[in-house]
Parts: sequence; structure tokens; C-alpha cells
Amino acid sequence: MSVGTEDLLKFYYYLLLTRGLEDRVIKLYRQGRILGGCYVGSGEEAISVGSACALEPRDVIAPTHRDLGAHLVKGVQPKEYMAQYLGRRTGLTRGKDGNVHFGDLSRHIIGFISPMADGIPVAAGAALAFKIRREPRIAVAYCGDGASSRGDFHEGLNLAAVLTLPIVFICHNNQYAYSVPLSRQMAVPHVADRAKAYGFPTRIIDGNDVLAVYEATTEAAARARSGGGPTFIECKTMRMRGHAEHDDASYVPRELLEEWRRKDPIQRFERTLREREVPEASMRAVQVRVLKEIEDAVDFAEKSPLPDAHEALEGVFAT
Amino acid sequence: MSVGTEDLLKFYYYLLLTRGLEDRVIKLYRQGRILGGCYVGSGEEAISVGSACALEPRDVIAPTHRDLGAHLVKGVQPKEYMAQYLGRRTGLTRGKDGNVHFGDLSRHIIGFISPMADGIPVAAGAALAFKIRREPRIAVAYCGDGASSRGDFHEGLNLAAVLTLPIVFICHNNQYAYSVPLSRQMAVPHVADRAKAYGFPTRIIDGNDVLAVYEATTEAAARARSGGGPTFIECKTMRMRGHAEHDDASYVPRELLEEWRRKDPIQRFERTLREREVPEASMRAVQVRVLKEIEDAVDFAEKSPLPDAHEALEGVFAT
Amino acid sequence: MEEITYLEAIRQALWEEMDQDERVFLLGEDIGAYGGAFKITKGFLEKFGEERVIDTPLAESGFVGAAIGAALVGMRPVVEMQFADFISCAFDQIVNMAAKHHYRLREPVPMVIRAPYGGRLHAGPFHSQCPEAWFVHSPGLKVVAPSTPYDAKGLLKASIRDPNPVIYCEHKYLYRHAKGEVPSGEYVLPLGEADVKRQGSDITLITYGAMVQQGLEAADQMSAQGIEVELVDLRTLYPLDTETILASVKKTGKTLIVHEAPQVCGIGAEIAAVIAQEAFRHLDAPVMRLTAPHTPVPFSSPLEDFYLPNAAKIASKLKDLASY
Amino acid sequence: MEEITYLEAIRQALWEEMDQDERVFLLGEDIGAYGGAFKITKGFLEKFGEERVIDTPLAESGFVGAAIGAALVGMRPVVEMQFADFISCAFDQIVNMAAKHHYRLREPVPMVIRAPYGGRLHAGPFHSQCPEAWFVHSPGLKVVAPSTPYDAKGLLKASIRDPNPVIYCEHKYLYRHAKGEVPSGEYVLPLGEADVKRQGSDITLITYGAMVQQGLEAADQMSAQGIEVELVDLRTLYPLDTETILASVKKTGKTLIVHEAPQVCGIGAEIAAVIAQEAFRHLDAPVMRLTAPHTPVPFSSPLEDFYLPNAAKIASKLKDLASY
Ligand SMILES: Cc1ncc(C[n+]2csc(CCOP(=O)(O)OP(=O)(O)O)c2C)c(N)n1
Ligand SMILES: Cc1ncc(C[n+]2csc(CCOP(=O)(O)OP(=O)(O)O)c2C)c(N)n1
Ligand SMILES: [Mg+2]
Ligand SMILES: [Mg+2]
Repeated sequence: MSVGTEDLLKFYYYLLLTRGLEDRVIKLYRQGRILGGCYVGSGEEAISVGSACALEPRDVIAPTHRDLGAHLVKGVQPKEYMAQYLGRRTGLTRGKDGNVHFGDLSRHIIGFISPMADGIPVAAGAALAFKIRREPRIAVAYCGDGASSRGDFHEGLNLAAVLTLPIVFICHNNQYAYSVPLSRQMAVPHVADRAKAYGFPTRIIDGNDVLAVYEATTEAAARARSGGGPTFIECKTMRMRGHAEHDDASYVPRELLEEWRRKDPIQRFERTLREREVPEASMRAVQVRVLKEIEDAVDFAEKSPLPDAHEALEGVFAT
Repeated sequence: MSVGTEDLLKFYYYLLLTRGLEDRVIKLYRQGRILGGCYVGSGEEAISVGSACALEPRDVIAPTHRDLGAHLVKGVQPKEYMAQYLGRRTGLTRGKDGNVHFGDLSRHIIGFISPMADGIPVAAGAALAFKIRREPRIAVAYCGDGASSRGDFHEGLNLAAVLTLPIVFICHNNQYAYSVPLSRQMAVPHVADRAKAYGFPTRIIDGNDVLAVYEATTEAAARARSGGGPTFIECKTMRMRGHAEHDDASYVPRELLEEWRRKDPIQRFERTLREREVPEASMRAVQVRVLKEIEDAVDFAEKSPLPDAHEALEGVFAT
Repeated sequence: MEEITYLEAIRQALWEEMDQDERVFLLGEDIGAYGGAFKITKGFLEKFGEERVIDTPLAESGFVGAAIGAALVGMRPVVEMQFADFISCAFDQIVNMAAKHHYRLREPVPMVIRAPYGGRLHAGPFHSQCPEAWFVHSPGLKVVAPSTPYDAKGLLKASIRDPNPVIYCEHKYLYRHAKGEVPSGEYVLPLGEADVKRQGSDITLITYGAMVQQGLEAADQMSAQGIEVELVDLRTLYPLDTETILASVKKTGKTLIVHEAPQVCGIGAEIAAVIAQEAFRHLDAPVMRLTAPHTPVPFSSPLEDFYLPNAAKIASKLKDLASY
Repeated sequence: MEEITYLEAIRQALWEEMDQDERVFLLGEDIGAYGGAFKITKGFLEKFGEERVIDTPLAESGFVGAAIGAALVGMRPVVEMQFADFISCAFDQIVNMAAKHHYRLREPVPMVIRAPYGGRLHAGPFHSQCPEAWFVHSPGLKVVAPSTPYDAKGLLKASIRDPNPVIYCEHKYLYRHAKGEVPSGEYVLPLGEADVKRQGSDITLITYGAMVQQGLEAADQMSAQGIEVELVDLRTLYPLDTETILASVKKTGKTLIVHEAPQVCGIGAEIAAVIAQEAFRHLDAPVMRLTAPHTPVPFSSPLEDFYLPNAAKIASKLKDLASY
């Protein structure tokens, strides 16, 4: 697989943009300017960025709450994300929903909802539609390690297997589900051990290596697209912050965090960029662009109107 | 493991009683004397009888709809079963529920309910109670191959694994779930392949061999009782009739049925009895006893009163 | 006009919609070669093929979720619950994913869940339930419950064409016990419109599903005694046609609401509340409800007979109201 | 008497019941070392150990099922839903297994599911729902929804001691926003009894949960204008204390029912229906309902404010009723 400089810089852009937007949201949250919960995917950006970059534009993703990167790759604009967090009418849910609970089918994103793993059978259904219509499209469903304990994970993966659907499952194994460590979530060492129950290929990869994620997804997507059915990719990573920003994650051993901090996917990718002799100036250009986009986004969101009260009544049904 | 003549005759008794009662119920159904559905476990008796015989009296079972044998071993009386089918007040649900939807905790049977696999987490909860209370008791949860597709199967097996519960899972893989063959139910060859996802031992055995079932359950029960956690036992068998008596099962290839008819668990066990030189007279005595018990049961049930209309209002809540 | 069963009407609606619109496809247990537990989809596999008549694994949440996903990308899935009782296994997907999606994202979720529901078949607590009120209480879902072949066909077509998730409650007892005429040509009935199945000036009887037949019988008995009952068949439970309900109640001043589902927080509660609020000045008697009691559905005949409302019980309540 | 929060009251009830009765144990997500999403069970793991404070995998149906099984063999499990919204994932186990078991087999299922519910915390459609009516409509379940620390403690103890499955709806907004006195000694409040939180002769206001505070505020405003509102706090939603409700309505002749859950087929519908049937001759005005509209719970402040009933909206309805 040849990943050229342009691709590398694209990955870099989305990695930085994801991290930057989320850091900014954390700041806003601390300033009390964000109501409700605040969920980020710090340290897990390589998974959503690397996988989404491996897809065709019309492939559909069903992301989870650590997948801002995938949304951005699919075309969600930073200002829409900020407006969403601030409950503005210009957000993707027009203030109807908050934080990471959004999506947009015009960009081929199935909106995330809270109940963990619900997106898995839903994504399988999108893949089923593609198969029925003989479209060369695939679906990608994301989930966490904790989500894989839910019945919908089992029912969704099995359905995809039995119907040989064009789908790729990507698991952020970030070793915790809220406060629950993997060892209390399952009695097997890898989430992929669960996925073996369904009869399709599984892989375990380094989730902090954007190129590894890109490569694995590319391969799995090709298999799905050519009628080879589902693949499950377990991405090993670490949740680097609390479950959400109210949570100080004191239940996570500090050494574990330290260990993974050294594996930070962005710093690591910067080393790769340098190894591959991507010009520093190009990297800096990306950094500058990202910073500006983030501030523009905050600006846009803060200037955007809140929805009008009566809009609460709108849109329950399609007409 | 030494199974003496007495044990052999006990197995024989329960096998015959199960088959006989169900055959009798089928007859009643055809005569229009049974309302609602009529579910039997013809050809699968070795699974429920062999497994239940391997348990201690206070072990709890959560049977499924093909497990009359296990109920009988646990102490359900033929007349209670008949009264249940005929909707009498003397049935175990006093007419509140029908056919195979009954149970009795005084005999350590968790009542079966329709939604497939619901009994699995429930049985795990009973096992959890035994573990918390340090009682040397175990739970046994039964399910079909189809039931193993449900989320509750996944959630229940995983919970049992993570908490190292004293439980044995026994699957009737009778190759069909209503009209759906195994190959459309899952993309792996064995139900046990699914169970490997949870990190405890699995076994695949001949479900038409009552001694094999007895032996496998004995071993698994010992492991569970000594703190070794769950075991999953897949019993290969065949559903020899329709899903229920209204279903002629024309979707099942005749040759498959023919093949399995030759493996009938009762005829086969009779050969074993003869090989082990169990006296013909003892076998005949069992046959006679069973016939009489069945007719007594029908008699009892038919003479039993139907519930009074107003009893419909009773018992919604415990007081 | 030919006379067909309720079951046949549902079959025709499915068949015609699949024939006309290739986005329509079916998901469910045993609906393929077997033709469904009630044989509604018999012959569909042969006609429409395996890709549009999909026998799923035994996993309600999984296949309802899949229907939602397919709907989101432009298909029009119709899911068969084998029995409505198992819809509770897919409850989360229905009320959290399907119901809230359009409100949040303005993207339609055009799908139908067919729920064979109701009692009188001696099927006990797990094959007789009436789940409709759970869904009526969940914003974002439409709920339909026809009583005749004509309505069943026209409303199922409307449900399939509707851009929203619709819970289509088809009464199992009616499958073979309701016969009626349907036009030979194509027709679609609007969701959200009740139908006055019988005109009358003395008492309004509001009901739906299998209780419509019972209500009509009771009304005939009353008519013999000079009491004219107006029977409003709701047909759609959400959105509720309060206009038709209130017009009738304002005319008669007396109301009996009948349903087979448990009373507490059932459809009857909502209708009584609407009437109590909106037609207060027009009431000549208390708004009465006749429903199943607050118990699971019992199996044995004397118990189930006691449990279910029927023509005799309805007539008795109507008499009470008439003489109020 | 000490003054404590609603959250602390719930914590105390759990603690005391666990301390007194070793059959009581806890199951849920993050309830152990973390102490629960709302920190209700902080310190429980240390005190009662891993076997009685069980952090489960992320699997609501699984752990509710396990609670049922444990209850059947003599334990008294208390399940924490992290948010009531996820109770829909365990719906089948609750309505099919737990609710129907005693009716079928006369074996008790003593368990409690704690459901942190309700809005006003800007938590959007999936962390703000009010699920109570689904369960009130499902025979075999008791449903409790306290509004004060005193009630919360006494009713949670009663729920744990009850031999039936109880859905205990604890309002998240009240956790830290409701403070009140509780006796230092042990006390238990009976399930099924409403509490008149304020006496009055002009209008009956019936509500529960977080709307009680709002209703009391509104009642005070009305009092300043010479209208005396009687506030009935339901406390238990099933079984419903119709006696207390009807006594108050018969006294005042005017009723406003308020709740935060969607209107259609909500608790208010049932109460209005009961009143319309049983207190018909005593009504001086239509029975009014003020509830959330028929939409999911929106996130953004102006939307959520519009969505939720509050003291001002209640007062405005009370005024309408007063001048009817
Ligand atoms: C069905 C369900 N139960 C509980 C929750 C509350 N909850 C939100 S995220 C979470 C942990 C998820 O863990 P995992 O799937 O590993 O994802 P992570 O947050 O670690 O990325 C929990 C328990 C939920 N959202 N859905
Ligand atoms: C959740 C659920 N969905 C559907 C059904 C209807 N149904 C009853 S038994 C059955 C097939 C069960 O297959 P399996 O588990 O293999 O058991 P078997 O009948 O073959 O012994 C189905 C679909 C059900 N009981 N529960
Ligand atoms: Mg995780
Ligand atoms: Mg089977």
C-alpha cells in the first residue's frame, strides 16, 4: 500500500483537528460554557481517522462516542461540531441533541445514540441495503470494548455473518468501559476473541498507529466490497482521560496512563512524518490551519443563535 | 464413572416417561382436547434426562421447551404436566399458563418463558446467589441452537464467565430453529464455537447418548461446584417433529430425519441396557409402570376442575 | 368487490407494495420457505427472492436494528415479529433508535414492524399480549391497529409508504375470523383517521382491533332495545383522531371505551382523559372503560374468557350507561 | 431530624437495608470502586465487599435477568440502571420474566430496579427520559417515584422489602436539588399510598417526582391570590392510590395533573380517566393535564425549558382552572 505525502498530511490534519477540537471543547466545558456531558477520544484519534480515511466517500459509518475523527473525515465541519456542543440551531441536531450525539446521512454518517452497541445492527442494516441494491458500498460500525458485552453486539455481528454483509467492525479497545477494566468486562484477553464466534476474519492491531489502522481497514473494506463479508478489527488503545470530563478516572493506574502517554498517536505520527521526510513547513501549515479552523468554529458557534423554544415541537415525524 | 443398574433403570424410566407423556399429549392435541400450542422434545430426551440425572437435588435448572425430561427428573409429576396441558387448576400454573410454560422452585426448576434465551441470565443469577451464599449448589441453563443467537445468550454467558459462576449451559443443537436451519442461524459450524467467546470450557457431545450427556454434565457440574466456573455443552441432536404439532416440518429433508431416526436415543439406550445385561424383566417393569403413570396422569387431569373464572384476577402480586 | 380474510388482506398489501416498490423488503423469523408462523408471507420467497424475503436468525433486536439501518439508507423494510410479545426484545432499538431519529436529525426512518397481537387463541401470557400502549407513549412512532380486511389492507399500504416507523398491530384472532370486502383495485387509507363503523345517537363506543366486532354485536343487541350506539373504530392509535372521537361524544354525551389491553395507562386512559378535558360540558354520564384487568393474559379457557372483553360484557356496560 | 439530600436518603436506605439483611445485594455498572455514576453507592464496596456490590459488564438485559434469578432463589437484588434510559435494553426481562412470574407460578420475585430518570440537567434525549408509564401499564410490576428525601428513603426501604419487582424511579434533578428532614431512626413508608403535600380546598394538583417542588411553588403563588391548592404527591404510581386522589377531587371539584413524561398514555391519562369515571358528579371543571409534549427530550436549554413543565406553567394552568 502506498501512502503518499498528501495522504500523510491529510491524516495529520484530521488527527490534529480532532485533538484540537476536543481540547477546545474541554476548555469550554471547564469554563461552564458547555452544558451536559463532555466526551472526547483523546489518544484514540488514530482509530477513527485511520479507518475513515480508508473508505470511499459513499461508504457509511456508524461511529461511537470516541469517533469525532471519523465524522470529520466524512465531512462534518468543525463549526457544526462546536455548534452542536453549544446547543445552537446551527449544530447538526439544531439543539435537539447534545455533545457527540449527532450524525448526518448526507455525509453518510449514521447518528450515534447513547445505548452502547445499538449502532451495530443498524450499520448491518445499511450494509444489507447495499447488498440488496448491489451497490459497491460498505458500512463501518464502531464500538468500544464495553459495548461488546451487549446483546446488540452479538445479534448484529451474527446477522452480518449469516448474511455475508459488506461491513467492517472496528473496536476501540481502550481497556476501560467507564470505570470497568477489561478484565471485569470479559473473561477472554481480547475483544477479538469474542468476534471469533461469528465465523469471519478478525484482526488485532495497534490502535495508536494511524497507518496500521488505515491499512487494516483498507484490506477489510476491500474484502467487504468484493462480497467477502465482514471483518472485525480490534484496535488496542487506551482511554487517556476520564469517561467524560466530570470523571477524574482515579480508578486507572497512573503507570498505565504514563505508559500509553508515551505511545500518543499524534506524537508518534509526527515522528513518522519526519522519518518519511515530510517537510516541516507542510506540517506547520497544517498546524496553523487547524488552529484557525478551531477558533473560527468556536466563533461561529458562539455567534450562532440558540433554537427558539417552540422548535422543541418540530420534527418528531417526517412528512 | 460407574453407572450401576439402578441408575440405568432410572434413566430408562425417565426416558420412557418423557417420550410417553409427550406422545400422549400429541394424541390429545390431535383429538382437539388441548388448546393452544403443543411442543414436544421427541428424540431429544437423552439431553434433558441425562443432564438432570447428573445433578444434586438442590441444583437449579432453567429448562427450555424441549426439556420435559429434566422437569420429571426434578420431581414434576406426570399428572401435573397433563393438568398443565389441559389448563386445569391442578396444573403447576393453575391454568394461568399452558403447555411447557411451567416450573416449580420447590423442585428447583425456574419456570420457562417464551422469549428464547431469557432463562440464561436468570439461571446465571441463581448461580450468583449460590456463590454469594457459599452454597454448594449449581445452576443449569438449557437453550436451543436458535436461542443462542439472542443477545441474552451473549450477555448471560459473559456474565457467568466474568463472575466465575457455578453454572452449566446445555444446548440442544437440534439443527433447526422452527424452520431455520443452523446454517442460516450462524456462520460457524457448532454452537460451541460461539461459546468459546467467553473463556470457559466447551464440549460437543452426542446428544442422543444419555450416558454421554450424563457423563459430560457430571464433569461440568463438578467443575462448577468446586469453583471452576461455567462449562458449555453442545448436544448434537435432531428435532424429530415439527416445531410444534401444527407444523408438519416439510422444510426438513426426509433423509435427515431418517438418518436420525436410526439414532433414536431410547432405542439406542435399550441396546445399551441389553449390552449391560440389564434384565429384560426389569425393563418391562419400567415400561409397564410408565404406561400406567401416563394413563393415571391423563385420568387425573381430565377429572381435575378447570379454574374458576375469577381466579384470573388472583396472584398478580406476592403479598 | 371480493370478500377476503383479514390475513389475506395483509398478505395482499405486502405483496402489492413489494411488487410496486423495490425498496420494500421483509425481515423476520421463518417468513421465507415456511411462509411465516401465520403463513402471511407464503409464496413471497418464490416470487421476490431471498434478498427481499429474509429469514433472520432468532434475534429481534438485531433484525429491528437492521431494518432501521436499511430504512436510513433508503429502503422500506417491513419486519415481522413472530408474535407481538417478542417486540419487547427489540424495545430499545424501537424507542431509542427508530423513534427519536427524525427528531434529532431530520432523516426519515420509513419502516414497519408488524406485530401479531391479542388473545382469544388460548395462547397464554407470552403469545397473547397487546403492546400498543407502550409505543403510543413513545414519541416518534405511529401505531396502527385495523379491525377489518378493508382497513387492514389500506392501512398497511399507508404504513409502508409512511416515512416514519410504524408499529402495525394485526390481531391474530382476526386473521381467520374477520372476513370482508376489499376493492379489487389499489387503495390506500390515511393514517390517523378513525372510522365510524356504526352511526348512533345515544352512546359512543370507542374501540379498535378485535373488539370492533364485539362492539358491533353489542350495538346490535342494544338497537333491539331502542338504544342506538355509535361505534368509533380508532384504526390508528397514534396519531389519535381526537376530532372524530370528540364529535361523536359531543353528539351522544355518553362514552364507553373498550380494549383488550390492560386498563392502566392504556389507550382508553388517554381517550378518557382527552374527553374529560375537551368534551366536559357535553358529558351526560361518566366516561366508562371496559378493558382487560391488570393481569397477564391467562391461558385456560375460563380464565381467558373472563379476562377478555366481549359482546356480552360490552352490552352490559352499554346498558348501564344508557340508564345513567 | 437531620436535613439531607435526596441522594443521601437513597444512599442511606440502601446502606441500612444491606446492613440489616444479607440477602440484599447490588448489581450495576460502575457501582463498585467508582461508586456509581451519581455516587450513590460510594463506599459500599469497601463496606460490603465485591460479592454484594457487583460491577457488571455493560449488559442491562443480562444483569436484570441475573437479578431475577437471584431473587427467585431467595436474594433481594437491587439493580442500578446507570440512567433510566437504558432500562429499555432490559425491557423484555422486566415485562416478560419478572412481571409475569408470580402470576404464573406463585413464586415471589423480590427485586428493585433503581432508575435514575428525568430531565432539567441538559442531558438530551438519551439521559433524560421518564419510563414510568411503560411499567405502570405492565401488570406485575410496582412503580415508585418519590419527591422528597423522606419519601425516597422510606419508599426505597419498602421497595427492597416488597416481595415483588419494583421499578424505583429516582429523579436525577432531585439528587442534589431536594433537601429535607428524615428521622434519625429507621422507618419504612408503605407502597401504594399517596401523600397530600399541601392541603387546599379550591383545586387538586396531582403530581409526583420533580414536579412536586414545582407544584408547591405554584401553589404558593396561587395562595397569594387567594386560591388554595391541594397537592397530592402520588409517590407510588402503581398501585395507584385512587382513594386519596378521589377524596381530594371530590373536595375541590377541579383537578390539574402534572407530569414530566409525555402526555399520551402517561400516568396523567390514567388518573384523568379514573376521575372522569369515578368522580364525574363532583367535577366543576374539566380535568386538565400539563405534561411534556409528545416529543423526545430536547437538549438545548431553550428547548428543554419549553419542554418541561415548571412552576410558572403550572400556575398558569391553575389560574385557568380557578377561573373556570
Ligand atoms: C446500554 C448502555 N448502558 C450503559 C451506558 C452508560 N455508558 C456510557 S459509555 C459506557 C462505557 C462504554 O464503554 P466502551 O464501550 O468500552 O466505550 P468507551 O467509553 O470506553 O470508549 C457506559 C457504561 C450506555 N451508554 N448504554
Ligand atoms: C425471542 C423469541 N423470538 C421468537 C420466538 C418464537 N420461537 C419459538 S421457538 C423458536 C425457535 C427456537 O429454536 P431453538 O432455540 O433452536 O429451539 P428448538 O425449538 O429448535 O428446540 C422461535 C423462533 C420466541 N419464542 N422467542
Ligand atoms: Mg472502552
Ligand atoms: Mg433448535
